[in-house]
Amino acid sequence: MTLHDRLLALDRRWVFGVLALFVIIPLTPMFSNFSVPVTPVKEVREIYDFIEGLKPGDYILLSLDYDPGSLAELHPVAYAMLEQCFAKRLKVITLTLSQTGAQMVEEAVKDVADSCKLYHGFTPERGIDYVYLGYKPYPGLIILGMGMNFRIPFPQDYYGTTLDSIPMMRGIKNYDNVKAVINLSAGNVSDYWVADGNARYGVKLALAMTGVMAADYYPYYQSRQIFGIIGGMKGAAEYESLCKNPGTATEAMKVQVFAHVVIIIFIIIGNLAYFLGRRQTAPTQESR
Amino acid sequence: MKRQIPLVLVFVFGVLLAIQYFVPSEASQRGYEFVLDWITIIGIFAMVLGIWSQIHVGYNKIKHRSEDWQYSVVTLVSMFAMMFFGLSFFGGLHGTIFRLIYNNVFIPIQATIFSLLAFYIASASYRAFRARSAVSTVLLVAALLLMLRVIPTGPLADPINKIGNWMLLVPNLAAKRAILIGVGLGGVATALKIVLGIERSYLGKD
Amino acid sequence: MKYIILLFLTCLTLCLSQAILAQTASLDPPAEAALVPSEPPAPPSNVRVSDLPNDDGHGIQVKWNLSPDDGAGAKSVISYDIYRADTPDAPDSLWKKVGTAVLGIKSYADKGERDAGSRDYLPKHTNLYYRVYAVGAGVRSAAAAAGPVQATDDWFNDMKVPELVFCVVFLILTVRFINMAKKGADLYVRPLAGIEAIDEAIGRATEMGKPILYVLGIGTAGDIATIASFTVLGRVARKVAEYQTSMIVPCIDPVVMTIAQETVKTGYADAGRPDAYKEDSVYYVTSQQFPYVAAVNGTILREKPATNIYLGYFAAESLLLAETGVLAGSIQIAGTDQVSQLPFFVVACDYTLLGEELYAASAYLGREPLLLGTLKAQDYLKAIVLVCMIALLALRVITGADVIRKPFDMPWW
Amino acid sequence: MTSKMAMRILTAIVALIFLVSWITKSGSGMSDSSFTNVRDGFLITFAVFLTLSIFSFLYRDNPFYKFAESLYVGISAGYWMCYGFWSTVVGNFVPRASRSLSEFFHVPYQEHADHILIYIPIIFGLILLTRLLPKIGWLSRWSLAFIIGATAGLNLTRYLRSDFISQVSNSFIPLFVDWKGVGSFISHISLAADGQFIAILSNWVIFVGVMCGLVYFFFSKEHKGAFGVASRIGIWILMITFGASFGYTVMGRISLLVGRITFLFGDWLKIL
Repeated sequence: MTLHDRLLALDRRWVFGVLALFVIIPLTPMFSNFSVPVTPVKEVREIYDFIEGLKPGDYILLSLDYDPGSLAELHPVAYAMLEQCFAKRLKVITLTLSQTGAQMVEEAVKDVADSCKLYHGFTPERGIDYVYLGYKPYPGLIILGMGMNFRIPFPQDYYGTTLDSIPMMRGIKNYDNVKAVINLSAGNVSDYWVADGNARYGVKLALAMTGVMAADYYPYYQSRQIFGIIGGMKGAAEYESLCKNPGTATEAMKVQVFAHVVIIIFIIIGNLAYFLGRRQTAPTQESR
Repeated sequence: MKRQIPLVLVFVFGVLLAIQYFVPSEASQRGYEFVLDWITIIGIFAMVLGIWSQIHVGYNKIKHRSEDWQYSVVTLVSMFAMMFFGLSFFGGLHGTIFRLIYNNVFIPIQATIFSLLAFYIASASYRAFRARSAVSTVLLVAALLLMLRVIPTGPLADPINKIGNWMLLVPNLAAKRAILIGVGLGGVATALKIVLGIERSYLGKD
Repeated sequence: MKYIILLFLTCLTLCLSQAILAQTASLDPPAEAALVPSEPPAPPSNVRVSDLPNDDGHGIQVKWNLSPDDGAGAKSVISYDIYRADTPDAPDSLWKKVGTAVLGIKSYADKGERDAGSRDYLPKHTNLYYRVYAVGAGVRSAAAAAGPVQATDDWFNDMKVPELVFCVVFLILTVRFINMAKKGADLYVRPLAGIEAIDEAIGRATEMGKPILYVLGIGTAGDIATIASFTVLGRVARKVAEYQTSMIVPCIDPVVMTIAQETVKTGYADAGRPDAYKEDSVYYVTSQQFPYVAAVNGTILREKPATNIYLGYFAAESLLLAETGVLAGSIQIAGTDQVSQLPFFVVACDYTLLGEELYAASAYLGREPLLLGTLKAQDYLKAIVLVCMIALLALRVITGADVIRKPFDMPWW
Repeated sequence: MTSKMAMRILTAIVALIFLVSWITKSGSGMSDSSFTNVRDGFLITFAVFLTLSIFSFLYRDNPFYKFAESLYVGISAGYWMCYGFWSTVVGNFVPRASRSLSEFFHVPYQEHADHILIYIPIIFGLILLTRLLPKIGWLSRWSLAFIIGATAGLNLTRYLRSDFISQVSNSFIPLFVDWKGVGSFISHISLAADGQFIAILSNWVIFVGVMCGLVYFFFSKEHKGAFGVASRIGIWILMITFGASFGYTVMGRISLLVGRITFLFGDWLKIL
């Protein structure tokens, strides 16, 4: 039995075994120093560059509209982006339009604020450096209402403080006062942001979303209705790499890259074996 | 009697519900809701047939001691246990034991079976993606391109990403549309065959 | 498609808006009062009411002209509130708020409930009056009440004329071709590899002395793909009985199981071997997707069927089943109308019936003139669609005019 | 004989690992109550056992998989029956059928429901059950006829709009986007994603793709000549789509596996 015959008849358990191995290996401590070179694509870089280009004290609005089910794909973006904003000393307005996300987002924002002490030597303070407005139902109306005044849908923040008594919200009325809105979404809230926020009020908008959704929103990027798009785990890893702040997405991308490389190598091996086999059998077919 | 009445029933309800689609009036809406309800309620009775079939098949295996009969015992016992813990005495669907079993047996197995797809997608790619003919080469190249999006390819990343997105949006749309137009037509044809009684193999012979 | 979704979402927002604005109003009135210069926006004008067309007689269409302060003037309008009452001069407490429309919107469909007991009940054949407020931040102003108007039933939904025309054309074509077929006209259909494979596969099973596994998918009896699969099942069962092989049909739904039992039984009877039918060969597994897959996968590896046929509605289990079948060395024939699952079947199975081919399969297997007639009617409609599309687009290119404008004028990259 | 022996040894080893890990697991619990610790330790270890049993299917069919499968099917069937009973029978049927039953199950009795009409499906349901009686089993076809007829009638028209009419009408796309003459087209040609060239190319691909796809699905004519070429293009477009969808799905499927691996090595062994 020649090599290519063996390869063509390769028991699929080998494929399973190798794949399992290469999914587990990158997760082991051995590979904790290994990092996948990530090349950020243009639509991710544009968001990063935009935030980097802001001046300290500028306002930015993060609408974190995902639920715990999509945490794996969107949390990394939220963490990296919040930390970037805090490090730039931007004023961050956060809120969620996802019903099951309210508590999760609160924890995430607090988490990042606390960890800033470690990496940037200062702790962003609630009410001065950031606010969390919490959750309100009916995203379309909330987005329209905020276009008039943040106080219409959110008279108070998540903790019950009226917006006027929050230091950083003084004089901050509506979208005119924020430099951009970044929407992290796992559902149809992005449609509202595009249709109501951007189309009606001309909000400068960027989206981060799950991998499955991303392809559907590229037309908006093309028509410049949104200035950037971060799609799925891959986009999240790219954003983390831009922020030089590798996190869980970078970790998960290791597995993805390993697995994809393994599968592609298998496909190549299969094809090589096929062509080798064909070249050898071809003459006999002719002589027959 | 055995064959005529069912055919009449199929025709009458089929035609009525097809016409109902065009009639927005109150009577028609209520009739529509009733029929949907009826189908659900008949489904409850069908559930009895389902349990019966399951017990019947399992019992026969156990009785005849056919191969792997022990596992039929496992199935039947776990089924009855689950039904027992789902009684209102234990809190119905929100009972502690019911939920514990669901979360610690059902969910892990479910997630694991779903994750088998990761292995299967790999073995299917290895076996099937070979450049045997022009058509299979097209399939192979398209799949490879989309897989390459994930791998860091340096300067190639941007074009690969763009071509990948384009393939997901443009040819995908065309193919989906062509298939859906056919599916729409074929669906009408199939329903029509049933309603008109052209297709009646499910109604028995005698 | 995207526009339709957006439109739908907007409608949804409108429907839900009532509750949220009521909520925002009650949240913290002092804070709101503090931030607003209390100048109410100018009211909307020219409120018109009419019966909502194409409904069940419990809806009213309300239209108005925008307030001068909507998007222009003082730009103080946020939304419009729509109120309803039985008399035009009812006191404010008897006006019931029925809905909200966001700024820039000029109409509202007040769709009520049918049942007199429910909260949003809108009576039929009763005089009703409507009032529309322009709402600013905490302040509002109303246009004069409009009415009376009565809600009435409609007996035909004129939005559905295209479907009706289509159905009539289809029916005429079908009847015509069935008549032709009955008179003995030769209705040619090209061979389909996947369907011819079914015959071979049954023969192969006979040679090997192994059963045939027939999976009807995870759909209910209400899915058209499952119904199509029944029609194929009957013919496969007949052949199986003729060849004296056996078949296994695990089902995910009790109703599907019952119909499948009857179908297989009929197939056996058609082949003249009703005694060979075993009730246990068509059985119920469980009504959930993954447990069903686990059981069928087990069956595939244990029984090692010569042929696996997957026809019907499938979701993520397509690849799970098909790859296990490869391991068992079975010939596999699949077919589904689920576009998202076709790639997996195409990659893993020997033959795949794509979408419409699944519906055509029974006509191919039966070769009965009646069934071929419907197939021909389908083809004719497809031809009509093709010709129309090319003609209209040619017209558009030649005249340069938009014959039919569609929301697809955006870059697709 | 030897394989049976090996199987027994294997089973014994698995049982031993199971026990040991259960004991260690239940000792390291977070909760104060030792019962909850032991219980949670058992449950997570059992879940791991089941997970590994399912994975063992990848190697080959074996008693562990058979056990996990049978358990899973049984539990699923039991769960489904309970769910059907509580949601459909108690939630949907009882409130309209009888006042005393409603009170028994603590569900609000629906006063205004049409009580006579609810007996029609009950009759159909009972007729369906005649299947269990050989003599009059043929009666059950009446119920099947009702279900099939009703669903066929529903399906005859319901998907026409989404699957046929809107798909056809959405295919009328401009084939020459922003056309300002050949000169302008050539001078502005570029591969930019939002450029005119790509827009025109995309629309042509969609248009030609739909046309050729339809031709491919034509049953009445053999795929020969110009017709064959068109159907060939059609199958190419289909294959590009299938390949792309397949490749795109890989990432999501790997994520599922990562979830299971982290459960095994993180939640259970705590080594990741």
